[in-house]
Amino acid sequence: RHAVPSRCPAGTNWVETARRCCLPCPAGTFLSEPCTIPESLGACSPCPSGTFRTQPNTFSECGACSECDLDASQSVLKNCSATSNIECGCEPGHFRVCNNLHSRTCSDFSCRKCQLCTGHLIQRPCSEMQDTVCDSSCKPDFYRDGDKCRPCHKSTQDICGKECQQVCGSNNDQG
Amino acid sequence: RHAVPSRCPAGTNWVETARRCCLPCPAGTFLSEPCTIPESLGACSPCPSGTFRTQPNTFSECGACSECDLDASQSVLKNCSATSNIECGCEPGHFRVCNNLHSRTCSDFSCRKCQLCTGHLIQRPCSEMQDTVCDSSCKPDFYRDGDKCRPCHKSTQDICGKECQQVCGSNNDQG
Amino acid sequence: HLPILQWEDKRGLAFTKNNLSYSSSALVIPVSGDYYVYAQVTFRGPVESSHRPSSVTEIITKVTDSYPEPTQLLTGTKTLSENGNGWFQPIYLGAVVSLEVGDKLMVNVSDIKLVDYTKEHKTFFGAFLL
Amino acid sequence: HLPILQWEDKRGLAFTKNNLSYSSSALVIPVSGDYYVYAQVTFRGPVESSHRPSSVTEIITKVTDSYPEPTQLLTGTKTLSENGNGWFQPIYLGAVVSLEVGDKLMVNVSDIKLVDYTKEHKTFFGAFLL
Amino acid sequence: HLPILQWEDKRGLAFTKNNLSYSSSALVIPVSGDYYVYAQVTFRGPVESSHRPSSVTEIITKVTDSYPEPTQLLTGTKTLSENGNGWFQPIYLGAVVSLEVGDKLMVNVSDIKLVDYTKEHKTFFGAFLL
Repeated sequence: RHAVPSRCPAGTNWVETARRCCLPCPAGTFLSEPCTIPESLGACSPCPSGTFRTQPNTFSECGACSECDLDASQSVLKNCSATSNIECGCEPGHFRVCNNLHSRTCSDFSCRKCQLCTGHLIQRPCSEMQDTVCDSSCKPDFYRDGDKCRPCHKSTQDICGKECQQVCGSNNDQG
Repeated sequence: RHAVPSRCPAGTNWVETARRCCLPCPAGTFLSEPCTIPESLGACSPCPSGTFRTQPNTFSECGACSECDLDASQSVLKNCSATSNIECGCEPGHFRVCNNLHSRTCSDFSCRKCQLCTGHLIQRPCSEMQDTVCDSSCKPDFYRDGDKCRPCHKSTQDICGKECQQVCGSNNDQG
Repeated sequence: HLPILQWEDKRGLAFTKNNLSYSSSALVIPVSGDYYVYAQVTFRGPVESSHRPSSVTEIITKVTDSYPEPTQLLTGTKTLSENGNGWFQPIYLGAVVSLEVGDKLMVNVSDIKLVDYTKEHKTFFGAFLL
Repeated sequence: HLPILQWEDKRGLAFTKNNLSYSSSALVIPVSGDYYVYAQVTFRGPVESSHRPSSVTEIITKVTDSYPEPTQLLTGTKTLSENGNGWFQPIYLGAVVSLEVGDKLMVNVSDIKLVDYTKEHKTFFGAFLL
Repeated sequence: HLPILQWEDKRGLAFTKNNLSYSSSALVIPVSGDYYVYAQVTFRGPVESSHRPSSVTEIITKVTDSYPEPTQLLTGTKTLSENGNGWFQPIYLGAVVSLEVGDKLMVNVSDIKLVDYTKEHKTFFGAFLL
């Protein structure tokens, strides 16, 4: 409790403008008119569109909804409602890079393109919270060339080294 | 026009300090004394040195002249006058790099050294707004060495490869 | 001229009072006097932008009905050195300026596409009479 | 929620007056009204830190006894492009906000270990009634 | 000590009033009280500078006739990560400080050659009594 002893019995809040304790308005609304009799309910009005209140309150206005950063590959997961702020995620093919590593929720993030495992097997597909994990081994009909996987059909006789022979060898005979 | 209906007939401006409409002072001056009779001319004083006004006005002072960034290779194209701000350009051998790609005028810029086409022919000389464009081919008495052009006189027998021979061959005989 | 930002003036933390009003992207000065004017713009680079801007600029400008040219009051301009993918950073400006009744204050930016408009506590603009 | 900074409120340049008081990391608002609230945090990177933070964030938050969730009033957040060893930089925030008696103002940061608390003129926090 | 900036106090947007006066690079405090003091310096790197500064610093200092040493009131200091040719960036500082009549306020910078003095809306300095 704050050093100054609270002036209101439990379940009511001090409303400075009316200098009285009033019952809180339900979530999704705000106190448009303070209570006229102590510890009673004032006038509660619904949050105007574009604003919200998640909890019972005696505020004189609702909080402003955030917006999703559509220009930076974010998408709307859940629209703002009178009782909850907008929820943003990443567009398909993108994953979240959290800006604040220390906050438990990754609510402040940017969206980065998922890496493509061109030629590699996918160990774990891209998800909302994590980039694709590519397998080191190559997909069928792809042969290893350093850390890359190259398609067999593009390999010609002169550049088809040992690896390529092994993987694509049988295919070339048919060529 | 601003929503509040303007209090002044066309060609005159509202002067708050005198709560009257006055005729504007000509460019290069400012309204040092508001008009005493409505819609008349007040006292107009010339802009003190280091200040300017490009348009007729009823301001109580003139705007401050900018300065050219002499430490960053800028030069004065046109000094500040009572009716126009200073104009800056780049010193010889430098060209403008615009800071705001979106504004039509390149008024906010820094000056960068023109590239030297050492050994190359110059396709287009450096100008106020553009860097030098070097030609890919080498100047006479210069031979190609990768993307560089090297002077013949510096080439000695052992390092004078095929290109060098072709271009400087005849010179070496005289050496 | 550089693009002008538009502002929310009623919902959430935004408010206007003492008849300092907001209309068509500008704060309109109701009373002549000295004001502390301030603005912060959070800029952020979209991840895949091939066109990498070399700098970002925020300017608080004053427009007077009786004068055809705007006056630049405060400017924050910064080169970008971020080479990675996503980048973001704020520019804050604030100072005392003498204003006349009817003057209009606006915020211009070098590139509107780089402005983070998603949260009211990241990008804001205001003034108060001393 | 992000860690909350603690402040010196008596020694050196620090002071509280007009019964704007400081208790348990928060400035406590004595009188309802519009306040200009400001804070600067100087962040700095320890030299050997293998774990290179990608960004730093400073948020001025409001907590009201009667409401369970804090309200983010002002946020300054910046990616770090410094690749060298030691780095340092300030983030300044300031704006006018409407506050009620009893409201508490606090400063949250992304990582307390990165805050330069060594000098009172580098990291500071305050508010005044208009 | 670090070099001290000089300021224009009459022309253009600059003004002094309520007998807050300017003399020999300092704002002179006419009346004891709490002031909001602020300054912004735009720093910029000349293009060919071989000597690349690793950081820039701006400090608002207080000098009192009766005390030999200046007091550092506000400091903004930042490492430079720009590797390209030209670079520029602003540092803004502002806070409430208690001042006595006769105190002098000045702005020191790490390197005067790096200060962009060309436009009054890029580099400025001021104070007002609360």
